[in-house]
Amino acid sequence: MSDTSRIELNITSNARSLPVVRSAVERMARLEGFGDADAHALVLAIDEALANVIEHGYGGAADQPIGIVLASVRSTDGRLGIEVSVRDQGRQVDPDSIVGRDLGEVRPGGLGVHIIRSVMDEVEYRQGEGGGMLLRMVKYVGSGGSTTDRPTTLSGS
Amino acid sequence: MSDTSRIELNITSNARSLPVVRSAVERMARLEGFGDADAHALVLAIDEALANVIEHGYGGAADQPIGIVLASVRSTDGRLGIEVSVRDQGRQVDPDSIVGRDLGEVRPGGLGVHIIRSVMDEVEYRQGEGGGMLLRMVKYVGSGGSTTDRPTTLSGS
Amino acid sequence: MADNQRTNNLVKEVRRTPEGTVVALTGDVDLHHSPALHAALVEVAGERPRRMILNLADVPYIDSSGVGTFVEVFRRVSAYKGKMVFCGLSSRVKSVFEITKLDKFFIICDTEEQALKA
Amino acid sequence: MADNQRTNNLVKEVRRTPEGTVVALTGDVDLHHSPALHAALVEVAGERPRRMILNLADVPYIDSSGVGTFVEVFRRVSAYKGKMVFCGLSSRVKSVFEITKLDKFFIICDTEEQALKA
Ligand SMILES: Nc1ncnc2c1ncn2[C@@H]1O[C@H](COP(=O)(O)OP(=O)(O)O)[C@@H](O)[C@H]1O
Ligand SMILES: Nc1ncnc2c1ncn2[C@@H]1O[C@H](COP(=O)(O)OP(=O)(O)O)[C@@H](O)[C@H]1O
Repeated sequence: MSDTSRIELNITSNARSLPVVRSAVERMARLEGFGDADAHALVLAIDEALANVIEHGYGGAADQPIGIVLASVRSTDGRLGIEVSVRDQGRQVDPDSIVGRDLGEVRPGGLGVHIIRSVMDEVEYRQGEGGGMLLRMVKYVGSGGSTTDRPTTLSGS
Repeated sequence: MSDTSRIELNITSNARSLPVVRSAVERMARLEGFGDADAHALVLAIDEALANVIEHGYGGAADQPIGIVLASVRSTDGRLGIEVSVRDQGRQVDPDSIVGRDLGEVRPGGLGVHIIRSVMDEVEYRQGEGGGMLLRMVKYVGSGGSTTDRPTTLSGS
Repeated sequence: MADNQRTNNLVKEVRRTPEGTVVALTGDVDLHHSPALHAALVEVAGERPRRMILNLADVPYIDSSGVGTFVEVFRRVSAYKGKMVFCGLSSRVKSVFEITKLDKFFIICDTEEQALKA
Repeated sequence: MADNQRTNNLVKEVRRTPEGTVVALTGDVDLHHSPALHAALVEVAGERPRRMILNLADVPYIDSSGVGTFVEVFRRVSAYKGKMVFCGLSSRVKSVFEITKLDKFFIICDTEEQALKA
């Protein structure tokens, strides 16, 4: 599977759409050559990103647009990867304010961003040009991964 | 799952994208309450429609746009269903020329349209306004279905 | 009604034993289902079982809203000195516990039998 | 190379016996894979086995390009008076044979053992 592929999904900000996106992402990851751990990690990160758009970008409103683009890419050292962009028209926030938290204490909240930053190789939040937020992230095959224990780059929130 | 949902997928006319669409469609069908036979039939019909766009609409070119919209609907008698539209920017043909064929003889070809018309409850081809073809089709839960033997409405080609 | 339906879809079984209450879940524990899951688990926690055992053998997927729900319920169960024990995690679900470092806080067993003695 | 890879991915095993040649396929037989499948089956048909047995036990999905491929190969096999026999169809795959009415033309068995005697 060497030629590149690109798929765009446009959903509304309804949590009911998430399983459909997960299925599409998982299948694409498999076709691109991702193994179990990498495919699961990618699916999880995208799901968390969408949940955050629904909850924080749109305050729970279920009928707002979210655009997801999945594209196969290659790392500079030749590894296969998938680049994901998630675009919303919701609340604009300072990208630097989107941080996970230290996990020294057991409490809910702040886990989504922690997960995204833990499993993805590149994560970049930006304000969208026509409003809303734009999240761009990349995962490469056999990198990072869900069970590694590398130090996170998060500041506590 | 009573509220309606809507998902849009934009792919290029590359057969490699088909499994991703199939996975998304199957998951959505399940969430909408489709059983095995109905979900399989819907997936098959959409896959055939996309294959036809790739082969006939675009003559095999792999980089052209195809838009797929999936929306939950209800029949007049209250059954759940999924409406699908498939839009391309390819060759425009007379909608009446898109027919399957009688299956009295074993030969390849002409099976895709036969399948689509057999398993879907509504099938309508139109020329798109900005060019290309537009296929609109609907499948309801527990109707038609892949193993029924109802007479087809096809004229031989 | 809609909520009830979601709960019923998610909680496959609640079984009360002297060692604790086993709650068997089914389906994806995601943003869509976590609110109903929270309500169901708070109800069980209200009965103050010695152990609250969550059997995830039939849970293919979980996200941060799911583990967040578990954390919140864990605080309630800990408050009355109960134990919260997990079993039946697939490697996929386990990895989410690991990424969020909750595998360090929760008791995780392979089987329900082990969980009832944990 | 790309084609070879696709063939290898799709054809799991080719086993020649006196009763016929068993070709075990794996993966989705769709528009993407049918050309490679056609090439592989034409090669086997060229050896003129008494029976060409297609084991689809590991084929989760098939579309009209797949059944069209089988039809085309069937004509070749019939031309030298060989038999083409299918086995291991899931109900999903079987339903595609039914919709296209090919279940009436092809010999379909449950198991490979039955197919070798069909
Ligand atoms: N798409 C987004 N739009 C606006 N704010 C966001 C977005 N995603 C995350 N955030 C901010 O980052 C914080 C951390 O998010 P997260 O780690 O998912 O935890 P939680 O959702 O439990 O608060 C959120 O509380 C929110 O303030
Ligand atoms: N999207 C499309 N655009 C243009 N022509 C089409 C399209 N879909 C189907 N057709 C026409 O309908 C015929 C029957 O299609 P089908 O039943 O899928 O069989 P096959 O693809 O094997 O020819 C095609 O040969 C083609 O002429």
